[in-house]
Amino acid sequence: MLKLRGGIAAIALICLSGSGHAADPLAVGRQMLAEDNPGEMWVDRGKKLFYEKRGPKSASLEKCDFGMGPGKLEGAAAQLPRYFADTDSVQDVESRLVSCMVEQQGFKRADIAKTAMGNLDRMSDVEALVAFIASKSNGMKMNVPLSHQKEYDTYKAGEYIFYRRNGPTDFGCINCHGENGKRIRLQDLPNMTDQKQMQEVVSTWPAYLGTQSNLRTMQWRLKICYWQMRLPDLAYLSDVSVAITSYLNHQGNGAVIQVPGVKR
Amino acid sequence: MRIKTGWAWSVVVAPVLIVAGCASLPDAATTRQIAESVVKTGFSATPEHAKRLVQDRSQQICSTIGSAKLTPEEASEVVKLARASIQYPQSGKLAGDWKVGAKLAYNGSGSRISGGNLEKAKENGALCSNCHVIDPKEFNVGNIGPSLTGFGAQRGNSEAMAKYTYEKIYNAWAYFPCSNMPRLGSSGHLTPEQITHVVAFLIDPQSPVNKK
Amino acid sequence: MNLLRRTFLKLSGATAALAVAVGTGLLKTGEALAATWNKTAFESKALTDTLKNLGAVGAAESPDITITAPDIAENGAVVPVAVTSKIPNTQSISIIAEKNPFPLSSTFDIANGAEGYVSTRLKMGQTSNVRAVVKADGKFFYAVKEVKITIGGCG
Amino acid sequence: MSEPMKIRATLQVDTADVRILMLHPMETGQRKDAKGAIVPMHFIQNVAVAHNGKSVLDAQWSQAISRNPFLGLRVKGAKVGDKISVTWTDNKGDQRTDEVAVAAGQ
Repeated sequence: MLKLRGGIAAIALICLSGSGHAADPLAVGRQMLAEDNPGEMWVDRGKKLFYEKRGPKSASLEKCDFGMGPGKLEGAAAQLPRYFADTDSVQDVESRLVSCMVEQQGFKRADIAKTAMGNLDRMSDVEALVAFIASKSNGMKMNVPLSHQKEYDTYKAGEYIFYRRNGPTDFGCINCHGENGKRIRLQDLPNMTDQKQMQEVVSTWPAYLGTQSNLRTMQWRLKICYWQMRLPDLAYLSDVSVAITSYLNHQGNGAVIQVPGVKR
Repeated sequence: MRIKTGWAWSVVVAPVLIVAGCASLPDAATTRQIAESVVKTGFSATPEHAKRLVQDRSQQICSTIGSAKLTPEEASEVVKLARASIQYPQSGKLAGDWKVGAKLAYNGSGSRISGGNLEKAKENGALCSNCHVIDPKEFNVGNIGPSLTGFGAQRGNSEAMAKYTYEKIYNAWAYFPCSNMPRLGSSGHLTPEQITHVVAFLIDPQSPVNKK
Repeated sequence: MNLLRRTFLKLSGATAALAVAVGTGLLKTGEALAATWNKTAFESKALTDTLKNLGAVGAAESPDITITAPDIAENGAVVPVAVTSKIPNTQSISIIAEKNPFPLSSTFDIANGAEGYVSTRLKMGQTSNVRAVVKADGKFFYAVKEVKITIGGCG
Repeated sequence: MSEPMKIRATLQVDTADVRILMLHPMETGQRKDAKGAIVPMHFIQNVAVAHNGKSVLDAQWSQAISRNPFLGLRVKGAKVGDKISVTWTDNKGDQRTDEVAVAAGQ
């Protein structure tokens, strides 16, 4: 099983780089890294944290409803982001998790925001938890619903923002992610107007990033994209991030989830 | 036959209509309104930095969604705005020092915002190598834009070519409306003087860009 | 099959820690490998000194050593390198990133049925040869492979 | 306080393919933390692998091994259910041991 997964990841990575001539000399390394993914250690840690009584209310996350019912994690992430009546908002896996950490465990939202992205001095609990929760949809197909009006609105807002050009670089997401085989320096850029490549992206986040020596979620990915675009700091769990994630994940519906991914 | 078709339609369409009646994709104007308010509140920014999120007229025109194309009127408006934005260096000299330009071309930093603070850098880089192949021997280069190898060797280094190159870097949309290339001069990312150095780097016969 | 004799270096932090490992019974006395952290080799800065301190001066290039590593590594912080030695009685494999400030990254002592194969990941500051040095039957052999290191993102 | 290793050992014919992931900072002593202070060198110096209690591989590492290190090896003459135990020891004397049983391959 594990061996098979490595193989799939490696093939997918090669496909992702499309017609880029740089694919071949890089392929060996990508496959070697994909076969043994340190991100698995975040999944294990997230599992431990999920069932542990934590926070001021000393509660586990077993009552957290990710859309399939309290504590039901199997396949939940495959259907996120979606609308939740209790928060009257569309939430992705991470914003939903944080709602539960605040409501059920009593953590302070502002404190979570400060530590949600780990660094070389400190591992993040949130990143580990997201890795674990997302991994419970492994092997299942992405199936993000559009039924509530807010889901439609969020999805369309995400699409709009994907194409919205702004800031000193005049960039929107589309300018780096609109054509096949493109790179910034030697960083391959998936073409997110191509459904196959979009599926490859949405089914492999969260991912372990070698450059970060850390597991990262879409929150981090989008934040760094905006940083490179010379725009202000993307607010943690902001509606911008949920909207873009809604757009990407829904576009990627049908992709078989296999997380954590391994990326550069 | 007609009846049968009608019946089949009612079965297939009716549930869709019911759903659509409650919730549906918002139209373009509504989407725009929602998305713009999402953008406004989605970043934590000082008032000064928040200005970067506000689109100018050209950026608005260039944000076509999906496979939508620019109309000829839109394209010419973008070109017109771009042409009007171009300012030339006070010295009047459009080709500066290619060695300075070389450093700028490979410098991908400057002007980024992190934790509310503007990146500390002596000057902004010209960002060229992020997206363009420059020296064919250098492999750490992007390919979003076309290769610049031999740029001057192919085009010469006449005054007219210097002017074209300068304008192209200052505001690429004067020639290619809504292209991926940032309007490096118009946005203030590069100064006119910095651009003259990059021009020299691209067209000077001594520059590695034009050496075999 | 006990190929190597325990010879702990004095004054090494690793030595004390290793003694703990032995003490806890994980490495059973008499079965432990040499396991000496080769301070002088690890702290050598010039490749010639590294080789000298490994005792590998005059090693012969061998086609029986295969280095599996990417031609171009996407990220110098994580460069996967595997070394396979088909030389009979392979006792140890050392992996050297020639242009690193301290070229020796690792030495793997092998015994009791482990194959002449190890796989790990290195930090490499720049494009460089990766050299595998193999000790077999008391003799030294080597192979080299160049790995280019890339820069990604917007620098 | 260290996190468990992730060890996989699968049998292929008569050889166990052993893959070990460890969670460790592998600090080089060059990096500065958020406050600008140098983070002291902190790295795994030794990894000892045993097969049914017998040492099969002893790795000596420098700080140049990547953060969250990986070690792969192959052990001949292994059977399903055999014990593979791994102990790492770092330059501060911290240590961790984890063990798995060899599983059947596909």
